[in-house]
Amino acid sequence: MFVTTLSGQRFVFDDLKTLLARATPARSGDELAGVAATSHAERVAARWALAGTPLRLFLDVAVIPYEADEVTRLIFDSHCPEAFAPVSHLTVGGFRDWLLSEAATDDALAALGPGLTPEMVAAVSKLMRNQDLIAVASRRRVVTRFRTTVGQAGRLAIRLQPNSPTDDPREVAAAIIDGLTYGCGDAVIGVNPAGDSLAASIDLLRLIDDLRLRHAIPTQSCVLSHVTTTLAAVEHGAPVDLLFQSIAGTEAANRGFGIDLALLAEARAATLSLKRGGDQVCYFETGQGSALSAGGHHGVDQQTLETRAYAVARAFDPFLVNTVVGFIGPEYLYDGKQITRAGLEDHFCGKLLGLPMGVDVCHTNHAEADQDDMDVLLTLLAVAGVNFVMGVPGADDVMLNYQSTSFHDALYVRKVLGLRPAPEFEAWLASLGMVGEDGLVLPHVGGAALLDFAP
Amino acid sequence: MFVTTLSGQRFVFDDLKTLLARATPARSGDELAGVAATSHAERVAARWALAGTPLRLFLDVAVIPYEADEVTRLIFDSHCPEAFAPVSHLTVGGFRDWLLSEAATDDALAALGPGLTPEMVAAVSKLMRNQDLIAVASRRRVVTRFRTTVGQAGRLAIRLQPNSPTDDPREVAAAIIDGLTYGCGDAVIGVNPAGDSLAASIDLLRLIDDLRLRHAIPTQSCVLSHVTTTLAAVEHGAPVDLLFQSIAGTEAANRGFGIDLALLAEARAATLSLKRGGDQVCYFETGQGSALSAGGHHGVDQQTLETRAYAVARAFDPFLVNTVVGFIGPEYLYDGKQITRAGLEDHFCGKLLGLPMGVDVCHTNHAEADQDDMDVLLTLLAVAGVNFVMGVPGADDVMLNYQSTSFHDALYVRKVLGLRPAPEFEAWLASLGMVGEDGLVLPHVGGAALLDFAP
Amino acid sequence: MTDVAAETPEADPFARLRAMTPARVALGRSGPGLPTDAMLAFQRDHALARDAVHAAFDPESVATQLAGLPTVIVASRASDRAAYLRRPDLGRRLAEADRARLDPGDWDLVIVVADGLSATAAHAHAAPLVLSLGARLPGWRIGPVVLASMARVALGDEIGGRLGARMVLMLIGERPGLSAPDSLGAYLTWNPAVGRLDSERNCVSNIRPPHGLGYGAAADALCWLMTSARTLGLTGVALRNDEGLAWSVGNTPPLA
Amino acid sequence: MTDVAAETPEADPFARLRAMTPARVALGRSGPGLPTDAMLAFQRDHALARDAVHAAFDPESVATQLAGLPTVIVASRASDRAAYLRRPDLGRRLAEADRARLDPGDWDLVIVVADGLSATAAHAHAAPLVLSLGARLPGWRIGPVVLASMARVALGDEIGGRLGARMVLMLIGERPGLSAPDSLGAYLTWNPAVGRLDSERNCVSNIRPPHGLGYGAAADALCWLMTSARTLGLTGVALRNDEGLAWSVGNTPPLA
Ligand code: B12
Ligand code: B12
Repeated sequence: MFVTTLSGQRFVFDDLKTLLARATPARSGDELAGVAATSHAERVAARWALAGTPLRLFLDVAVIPYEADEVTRLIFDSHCPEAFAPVSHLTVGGFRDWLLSEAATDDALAALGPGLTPEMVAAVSKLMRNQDLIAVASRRRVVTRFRTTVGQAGRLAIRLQPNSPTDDPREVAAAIIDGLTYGCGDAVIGVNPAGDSLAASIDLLRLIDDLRLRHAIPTQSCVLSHVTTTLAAVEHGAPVDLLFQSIAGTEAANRGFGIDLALLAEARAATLSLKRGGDQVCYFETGQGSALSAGGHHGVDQQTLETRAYAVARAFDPFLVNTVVGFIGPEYLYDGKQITRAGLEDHFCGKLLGLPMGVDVCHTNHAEADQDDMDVLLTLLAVAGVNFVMGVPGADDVMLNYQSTSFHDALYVRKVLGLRPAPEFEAWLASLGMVGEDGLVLPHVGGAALLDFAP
Repeated sequence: MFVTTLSGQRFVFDDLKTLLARATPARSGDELAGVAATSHAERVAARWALAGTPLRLFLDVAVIPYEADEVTRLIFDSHCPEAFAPVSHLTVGGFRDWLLSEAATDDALAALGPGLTPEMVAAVSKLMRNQDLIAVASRRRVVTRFRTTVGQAGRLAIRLQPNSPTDDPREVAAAIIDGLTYGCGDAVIGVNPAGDSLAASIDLLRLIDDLRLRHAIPTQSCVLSHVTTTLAAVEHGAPVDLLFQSIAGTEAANRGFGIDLALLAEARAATLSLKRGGDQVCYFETGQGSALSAGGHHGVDQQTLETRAYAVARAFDPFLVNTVVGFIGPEYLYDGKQITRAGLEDHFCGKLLGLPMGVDVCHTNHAEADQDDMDVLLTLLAVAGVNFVMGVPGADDVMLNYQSTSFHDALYVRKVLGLRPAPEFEAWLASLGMVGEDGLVLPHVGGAALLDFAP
Repeated sequence: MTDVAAETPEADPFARLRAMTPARVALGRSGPGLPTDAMLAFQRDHALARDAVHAAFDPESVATQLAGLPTVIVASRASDRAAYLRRPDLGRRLAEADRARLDPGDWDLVIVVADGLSATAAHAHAAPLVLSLGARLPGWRIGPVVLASMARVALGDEIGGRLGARMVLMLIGERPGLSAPDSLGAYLTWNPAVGRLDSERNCVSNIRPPHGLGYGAAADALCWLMTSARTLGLTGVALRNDEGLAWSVGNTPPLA
Repeated sequence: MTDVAAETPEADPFARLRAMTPARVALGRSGPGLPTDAMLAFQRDHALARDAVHAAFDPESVATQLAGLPTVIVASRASDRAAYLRRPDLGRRLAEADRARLDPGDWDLVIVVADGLSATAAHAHAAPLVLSLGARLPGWRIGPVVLASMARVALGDEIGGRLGARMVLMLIGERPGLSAPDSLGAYLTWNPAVGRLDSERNCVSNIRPPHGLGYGAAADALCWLMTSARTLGLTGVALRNDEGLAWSVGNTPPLA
């Protein structure tokens, strides 16, 4: 039980998960789940109480019982006490102060990662202002490699997302070529298949791989089918670079997605066996609200659950991870303000846990958000050092029905902050005469050279 | 009359000021004035029509009649056709494209300034997304000089704002010293007097000037009294560095502030005659909503009126100008989203008109905004190259009753974007051993050295 | 300035790309930014898509299109569109008053047509798809078509459960996109009952001729799934179309 | 963790600064950021200040404090606090029903006590100030004290105009700050009538002992303004306290 008194008013929080939920900045999903604070005062009171809670407590108390949930077991069983030692004496509030201090260098943070549980990280993020989330994350570089190197300082990679409502190869190819002319595609060329047949997935894999090989593009491809489909594709000898899966922060929610940790491990091993580019072969997507939507949230707030999904991700040494922050809808993140906050939290928490975090900066048409909000979050994340964002033609995904960031957005943010593409990809663009000294795509040359790629 | 058809629906806009108002992003002040678009579709239709409007039209049509308003007369009489020539063939939509293009370099934009009317600039800003406002503004550096040089690339200055509810000199001094230890005060040390007596203003001027001289601080002071008080102070031989005044975009609103152009000219001449630091002796504040609040808005939207206030400012070659964007209240800018948008617009429009724009990134307690929103706007403006922001102890102005940016915020944003103080001020900080190679205030040394300044 | 996005001159080498896809490719650039016309077209479509979210469902009009098939009209527990958007839990449960209207029967399949996030999609595409399906399932005992408003996918579980259906097929408006305000999704669930997981369903999405999947192709894909479901006694991740491995994408019957 | 902001040890050289001012100085640093305790104290005060904005005005309690002075209770045209915040135009005009309650008289001065943006301020500081003023203005014909809810500064123009006052003094709650949720502002207008400009008023603000201006000092400053206004027949920018030039800030009577 946690108790705070705020200007004479006494607030009681029954247990750790309640305290975490009440301390969270306002968002519709927690209100939907009935776990949010009901007044500004209650929220601040919860933060005072949380600030005074020792980090060690998180090693004694599980927000979801160990027996009931394999994600909890993963978290506790893989915790590294040696790594935790430097901060083991701190409260959550003191941990925030430490994170902001000069002591928290990139190296120190990297060493600390295995000592942190997702709940500790979620807890401290709830005490951080947006600027704190940006300042700390910007110091932490998580670099991963497949055919390109993603995550270095001064660089921002783009997932080229060339979706088609009918998985039509011509449509997919047109979008890929368009994106390449803007210097996008260095994180991955990743297409979501509209259908779920194995055949369609394999055809899309071949299409992208052919294009990549024919034009010697240093990048990787991914077809974001269900993991079972990708596993089957591997078995059929299809050119699978990266294994994709949507993941969540509880065993129950993952069951709703048709997965568990064993299945992910099996699929990862199969993909690794192909030895197509490196050891980091996983690509995961997450997003606040998915556990609640699947009825697998156990009364825990959605941001803490999101951070638990990162514990799932880090167990598989992924090449790419991204939150789809505004993707699911307003019932979880109501408006631009909530999406912005959640995007910064997710990026910060992922980085602290050592993940190569990207963000799908996006919104749906039923949310109270527009492109101005997307511009805001994109710019903030770039300042915070996000590994990658999406590149969708004209920001309009014609299959998934939502608005993400566009190829133009990539140009904008790389230019205004002087960020370059992944080094291997930049060299390739340079070989085509498409980029200037600064690594930025030149205004007029790019296009024509690549148009020959069209089928 | 302007007409657009949008997916079969026909929209008619009676005149230019109506078109401008309907094209503006949603905000409470325009709703209060009854000039806002009433649906998303109407707003977009107005933008299409505005995009097709030739810039030249703005030289033929005044949103407030020439005869009725001295600000309109100032705008038309000071327009420079030669400077306008490069864009004179463009529509507002074409002007946006040009501004985003490589043609619009800092030099080109500087040359263009005198050819632009505030209404042209307001119009194009209404067609720009947040990212456009940032991208274009970031290319434009307006550099001004008094004892410090403000506005250079890679630098961000801070107005130190040491207000006291009783104009108590000890309170003011404490806040100044505190701010200096964080490297703030390079834009100006500017105090708002709680009282309006000439004596109190002069005493505050002397207090700051003594401190400045005693410690050889390369900066300027300002007491933000009404211009008539400052004029009297000059006549009484007080150490007036900068002349301050709140200004608005119409003659009627300025009358509500107790000023007109002649009074500003007279006061500027008087201040110039003191020859205390340079020829740029004016400091102006503006803010969307002030004209409507004063009943002097003529049915024009608040953002266009705000931009007209910049035309007033540029007539007096100011050293500093800032919008007080979230200061007035939610009846003009409802929430964090509207404040953010308005802050970016104001900065962009001011820069395009050639002003040394700063922004008071702020909110009141009756608005739907909090520090997360302030962090967002502060970071975006720093990316956009804002000249200066405020530094208020703990972000809490104990006299004006609102929340602005703090000394800590200055540290944060300078650090995360690598921005340095004004060069003269940086050198002074360095002479005290307070900053590192990067121009950033060092963690622990600063304080003590400056504490001796305390009275 | 006209109502359409900028037409770039014929000489534009990118015109070819534009012809290849409904996606917003080859938009041109203004510096790093989007050209004004393309930006305004996007804003226009956003305004229209936002309206589509709030469009009300008219079950009668769907019933009429179903030309004499028996129908039952029900609603979820969400009181209005605003509540529907914020409370998916309510959209997954039948309104109390409507439960009594669904009598248990002996059905191989029950089809539900629901507004979901786009009533426009249900109005445009549900009835033709139901008719195509009926023609492909001779001998199946198919229950009345349930027309459900303010519905989420999982509402089909309760409906199918009460009707005693062995399988429920939910035809539901997908969230409206900028370019696809009327796209229909089909979700198939074996042995429906409150509490089914999404991993226990299969999905055919983006039904929206001519830009998305056609009725015939969608019906083929769904029939394959339904027949397999009946054989295996399940739906969900365990049921995937691996058969078509020999197909190339270009001629995959269920998806082309 | 306790309810108060961090107490840094005595050795802290900044303690001296902190003792000098109510402003948030010498907070310390966590890297470039605000230490956790100072940040939470700020958030707590923000939560309380937001509540202060919405606190309702209780004119009766002010009337009681005024100990027998004649009062009239009126309201503006704003229907509730939410409307008040978004519609300053309504807060500047008298409710229709209340106009008849203000009979013209022959008054040198009418004082209005109004909630403005902080009813808390009006409750705490208005009555003592009115009483201090009364004691300083012997021989003045002072009208009934008007207690106005949902009021903006300019509501005094209509009230003063209807009462036929030569001068109106509006005592109104200033917007609540984090550290000053109960600060009172005083606005003086000669010859009040709907349409007066702000430049035609004078202001004494931050009345809020012990941290802001005291009642005596505020009353002195206001009496100086009112006496001068009567002599010159005006208020506003043309009326400024230049007399006190000889005062140093330390001993300026009206402000210290
Ligand atoms: C939103 C969405 C999601 C959200 C769902 C959360 C939520 N509360 O809405 C998230 C991000 C969690 C998600 C995850 C996945 N999705 Co999905 N999703 C969508 C999307 C964009 C919109 C759906 C919609 O509008 N539904 C209508 C509303 C009214 O229904 P609802 O009741 O509010 O929401 C339910 C459905 O959306 C359902 N659902 C969502 N995705 C999927 C996928 C499958 C296979 C099933 C059976 C159900 C399902 O879950 C929601 C909660 O019950 C569609 C694309 C589209 N154009 O429709 C893809 C889509 C349906 N999803 C797809 C896929 C592949 C997945 C994943 C399997 C990806 C992966 N590899 O892990 C996962 C797991 C799905 C699962 N078993 O739960 C495919 C399905 C392909 C197919 N024909 O089978 C689609 C068509 C898009 C795509 N190509 O990627 N998805
Ligand atoms: C908000 C505000 C403004 C806004 C007003 C717009 C608006 N719609 O609210 C803006 C930014 C435009 C403004 C401008 C100025 N202000 Co001012 N303002 C304030 C502030 C912060 C809050 C006022 C408040 O809460 N009012 C209560 C609500 C309920 O009243 P309202 O009806 O909604 O709003 C009216 C009043 O605020 C009034 N008002 C606002 N400022 C001033 C100043 C004077 C001298 C007068 C007579 C009236 C006035 O105008 C509003 C519309 O009618 C106070 C500080 C404080 N702690 O009170 C300073 C304050 C009142 N302002 C002050 C000053 C000096 C000015 C300027 C003269 C500055 C300048 N050099 O130009 C200008 C011009 C004022 C004028 N004649 O119109 C001083 C007054 C000092 C004094 N004792 O005379 C104060 C105390 C703060 C300060 N020290 O700077 N101000």
